[in-house]
Amino acid sequence: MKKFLQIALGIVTSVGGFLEIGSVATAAQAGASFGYKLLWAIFIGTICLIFLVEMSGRFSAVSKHTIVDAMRERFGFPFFSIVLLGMVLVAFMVLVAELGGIGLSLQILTGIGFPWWAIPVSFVVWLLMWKGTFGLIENGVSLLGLVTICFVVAAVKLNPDWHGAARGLLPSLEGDQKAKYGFIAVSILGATISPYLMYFYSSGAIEDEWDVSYIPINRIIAVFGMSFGGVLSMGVLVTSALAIQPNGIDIDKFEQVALLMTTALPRWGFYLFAVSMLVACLGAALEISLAISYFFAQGFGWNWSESLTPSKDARFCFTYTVIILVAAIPLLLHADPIKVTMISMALTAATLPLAIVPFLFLMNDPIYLGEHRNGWISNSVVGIVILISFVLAVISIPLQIIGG
Amino acid sequence: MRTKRLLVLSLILAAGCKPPTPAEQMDSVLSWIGTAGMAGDAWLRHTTPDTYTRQTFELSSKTLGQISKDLLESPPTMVDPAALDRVLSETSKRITRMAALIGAKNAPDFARQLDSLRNDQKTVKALADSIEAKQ
Amino acid sequence: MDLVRDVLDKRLMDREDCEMGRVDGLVMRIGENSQPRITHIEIGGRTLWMRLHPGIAKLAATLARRWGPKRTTTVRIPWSHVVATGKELKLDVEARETGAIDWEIWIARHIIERIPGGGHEEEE
Amino acid sequence: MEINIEQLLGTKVCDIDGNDVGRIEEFRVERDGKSCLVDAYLIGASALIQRLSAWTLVRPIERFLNARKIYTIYRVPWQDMDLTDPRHPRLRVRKRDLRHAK
Repeated sequence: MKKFLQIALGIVTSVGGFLEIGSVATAAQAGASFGYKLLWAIFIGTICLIFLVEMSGRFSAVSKHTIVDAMRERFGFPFFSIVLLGMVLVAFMVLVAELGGIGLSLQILTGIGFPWWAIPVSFVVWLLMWKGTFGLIENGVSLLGLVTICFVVAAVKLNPDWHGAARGLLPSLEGDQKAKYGFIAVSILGATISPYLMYFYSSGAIEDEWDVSYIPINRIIAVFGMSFGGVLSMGVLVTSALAIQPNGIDIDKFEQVALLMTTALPRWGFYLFAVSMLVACLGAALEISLAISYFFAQGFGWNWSESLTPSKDARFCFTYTVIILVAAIPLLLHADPIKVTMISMALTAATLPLAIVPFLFLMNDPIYLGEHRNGWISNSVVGIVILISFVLAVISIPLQIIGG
Repeated sequence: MRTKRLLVLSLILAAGCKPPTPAEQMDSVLSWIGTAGMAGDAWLRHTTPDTYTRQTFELSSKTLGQISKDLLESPPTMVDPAALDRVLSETSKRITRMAALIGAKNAPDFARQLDSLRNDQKTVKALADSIEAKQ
Repeated sequence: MDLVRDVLDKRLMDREDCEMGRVDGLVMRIGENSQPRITHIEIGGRTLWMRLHPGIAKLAATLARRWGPKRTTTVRIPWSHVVATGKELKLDVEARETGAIDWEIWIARHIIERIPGGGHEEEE
Repeated sequence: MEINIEQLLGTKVCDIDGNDVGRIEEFRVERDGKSCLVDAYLIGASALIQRLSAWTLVRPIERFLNARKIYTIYRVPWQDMDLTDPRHPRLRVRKRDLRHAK
């Protein structure tokens, strides 16, 4: 019974925490510009994520190390510092995008521009980190995040063409707008396969004191939680394909995405969208700030636990305090959160090898994992998807820059 | 040595940053007219708050104005620039007017303007198609 | 035992299982004809930055002179204090006395404690 | 003389005739009560693979390429290593007299 509850809670929090501004903006853009054609990007991204999340949980449960711990120990400080720099820069941009997402949700609700929200929003995120515990952040916010299920309801209510959608699950090439198609595909992959989720998940396994007996639970949570999450992203894409595309709208502002559910759910669609984004971005902002602090603390061997009083892990708390404070600055300067989102998602995809290749080494390490190390299926699935994302990113990001 | 190479690379990239083609600009114009149309529909069905709708209309008209200005600086040769200018400025003005009607909560007038906006949309679409066809 | 794989960069725990950083460096003493011996474990920024580039180490030292705890020497712990190796290195010392967590204490006292709700670093 | 081993890591080593041998990748130590004595230095690409504990990943690739010995690993006893200039370590023996480890 207790195990069943744990599994249920794990799945629910994974689903509630799945969507954030990156996955919503990229999926909405894909649907508006290319109909169902880019569903495959969400599909293979989610499969890769299932494997990665399962691995992160298994790694920490068996080795009692977080991924970052092991990365520093195995690859040494010089290599670690390169990964640290890359990951923290990208995660910081994502954090800016998430804070912006909260601000934009408040903007469409109240009419007050998002730059005005930058300081209050950062303060609330910081306060939740300062006062909250790991359980509050992991469970509380994710439970609220279940409101994002409305995207799937909206998609179903619009009576999608299931055959067309199924065809979208197979990768296809686009004739006209190759550069844009490739760029959105890369951004979707970057939004779906988020490395910060792995760091967060593996630190969570240590905070919750998992051991080898958690391997089956971890597997079930990863498979169901992440695939239901992927379905939410697909819901956004389908809704956008059915509601936004017929109007000829090419999404590049949040105001346009806000119309996503107004046709499917006339009465509540607009407000549900705003609240969903608010909660989803808040959850993601908390997770990313934590992931960045974990990265520093574990890499340098500081005390870390989200559940301690701040002065007991001073450097850990200092890190997220500074990061959240600095992340408010671009928003105060009117940086467009949707632009930041698209760039940071593409950069995430481009830097995936930096995060994932060392991780694959660790997952095959007999010293850390013994008999629980990866089999060839896990290695090849993750390896292939990362290779695809990287190649796509290297080709399409320069094309996008040249295209303006 | 390395900085020099970086400088050259960024220069190439900057030079490669070509401005959007007229066809692409027409697509953005259509996208923003579509946005106003969809937001208008939603407002008439009482599904979106006034402030948001008004701001979206203002944003649409502002963006439209910006794109038309860029577009008419080097007008596409395939269409009559005067006709293009006329329909674009008319649409932009209409959207501004609609934003004011939202403030006044004048739904009947707003509905009429929305119908005219749909007509503008068709005209622009036809112009966009002829630009794309001749490219 | 292999030094780089099994010791370098591992986590360090003190007598009371309090984190005191990582094995940032290891000092080896070589004599004319005697077998090389590992004498000390080094902890701290200086050793770390030196591993990246001496320039970064110099820059970090300049910055640290303006802010932070006043300490000019690298924290060194004699190898004889190592009690156990394995998942992490257990040391028979008191983290606070070695200077390994000077920065932790400095940030706690100068920044975190001054923010409401930060608590106090010294209370148990 | 004191040397930081993390600085020595990855340094190129020459043999007595000045031939390139490889880079220092690992230090094999013997723990004896309270002291820790360096027994041997491991040099070569295979030593790096061993340090990263990456044989489970590399072996299948090696088998696939059908090459048994593409990488080298030398085990140099401490007596044979001259570290008077830590930037340019030298062996006291010839490269061909070195023993392949494993």
